[in-house]
Amino acid sequence: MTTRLRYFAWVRERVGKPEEVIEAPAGVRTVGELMAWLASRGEEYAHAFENPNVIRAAIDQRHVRPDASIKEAGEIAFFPPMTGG
Amino acid sequence: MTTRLRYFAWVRERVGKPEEVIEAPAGVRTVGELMAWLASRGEEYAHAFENPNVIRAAIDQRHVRPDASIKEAGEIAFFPPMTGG
Amino acid sequence: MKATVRLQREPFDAAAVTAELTRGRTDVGAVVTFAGICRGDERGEPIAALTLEYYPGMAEAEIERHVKEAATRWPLLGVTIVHRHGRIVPGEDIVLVVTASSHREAAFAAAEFLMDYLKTRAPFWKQVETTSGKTWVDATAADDVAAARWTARRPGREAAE
Amino acid sequence: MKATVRLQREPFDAAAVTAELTRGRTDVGAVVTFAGICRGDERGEPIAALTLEYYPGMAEAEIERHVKEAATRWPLLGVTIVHRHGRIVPGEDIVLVVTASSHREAAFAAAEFLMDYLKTRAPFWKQVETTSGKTWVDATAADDVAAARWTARRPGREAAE
Repeated sequence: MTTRLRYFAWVRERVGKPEEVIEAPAGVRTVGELMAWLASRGEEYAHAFENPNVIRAAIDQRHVRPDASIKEAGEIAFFPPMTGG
Repeated sequence: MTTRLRYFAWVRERVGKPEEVIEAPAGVRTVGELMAWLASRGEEYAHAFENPNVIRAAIDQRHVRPDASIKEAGEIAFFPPMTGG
Repeated sequence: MKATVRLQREPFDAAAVTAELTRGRTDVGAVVTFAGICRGDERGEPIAALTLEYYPGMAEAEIERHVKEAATRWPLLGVTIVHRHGRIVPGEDIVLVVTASSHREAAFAAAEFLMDYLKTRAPFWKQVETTSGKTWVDATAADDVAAARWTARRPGREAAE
Repeated sequence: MKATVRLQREPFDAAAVTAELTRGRTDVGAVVTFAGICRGDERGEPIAALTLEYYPGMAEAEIERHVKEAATRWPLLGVTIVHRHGRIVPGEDIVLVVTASSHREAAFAAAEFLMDYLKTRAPFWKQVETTSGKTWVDATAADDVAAARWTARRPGREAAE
């Protein structure tokens, strides 16, 4: 299954790109598991996801928790806590 | 002792004048007693002060309660509950 | 803190009043503006106009005291209050409260505090003009409840204060 | 209810935006405007500018959802939100929230609710530019506490919702 990933703010800076299309292994079922798998993909990913507790995620532009299933996801985004307003 | 009285809104309309100078009897010591005495001065006053619980008072432009002493008062005002803003 | 209180018969330009408070400064992070506007109805009945009577001298003093009180409660950088009196027609502004602070919490809280006090303590009285004549607006219990929020936090204050 | 949400790079005219919401109507009795302004310092250090990054599509959707949520909680007549992105220098507006209602309580509550949500849930990220470089602003616990006020009143809501 291919999924489009998007990164924002310092997650984007650390990963080094704003978006990419990935194919996650079949065992990766949740947002939390996806972060763990991403962290294993190289130094820049390890740095971006070194503290998954502070990273927020959205599936198809809705906030989700780390235990959310990525099964139906078209687009998954990772970003730091929001600081708008 | 002479005191300047001022009336606002429907208290003014009922009394029929915006202000006057009165000489209250020596036994009239508080704002509440002054309202009772005023109510005895004629039909228009009786109407204005028929329900003293809803009338607010100020002495020298500061809100006071009915038990406030009028001894040092230069100007005493009577008016309905405020409806500004 | 920059404090401005204006009571006037004339309409005012809310945008210009708000701009005065922030122009040329970079310490303000939050500005809350409350505009109270004359509606075309009062408790369901269409109205032609409102007329506001006030107690000159006391009104200014009361409002200024409450602005000072707000400044002791919250870290404010500026407050402007404009309150009209006289005849006001539907759609026109009656009152404007502008509060400026570094952060939003103080600006919001001070604006609400000042409005609650203006509604219940500032010596203004509204009369509505309808086709059936002129009547004085009754004070509402809801406004008293709103104002009581602020004194409840300071036990021991004199009830008439 | 008239709802307008605009995300834009360009500065905006807060007065004109506010006027749009009330022009030609006489049912609005209260308008609350919140302007969030770029300060010249961030946690004590002077800054040259802020840059706001955002998630196009999600930001609009999130804000619109919260405007709808506000309209279910309070009797609102109109809401306008303008949020800038890109580079913003001290003294310029970042965000504007305008709420209109017949009565002040609803207008104040909805404006605070929307600001608390914009601060913590809308996908925007601030970066500050100082003489020592660019750094991302950390989210503050105070903003999370402020936002939690509104969910505490609706037990059972999903935490990530």
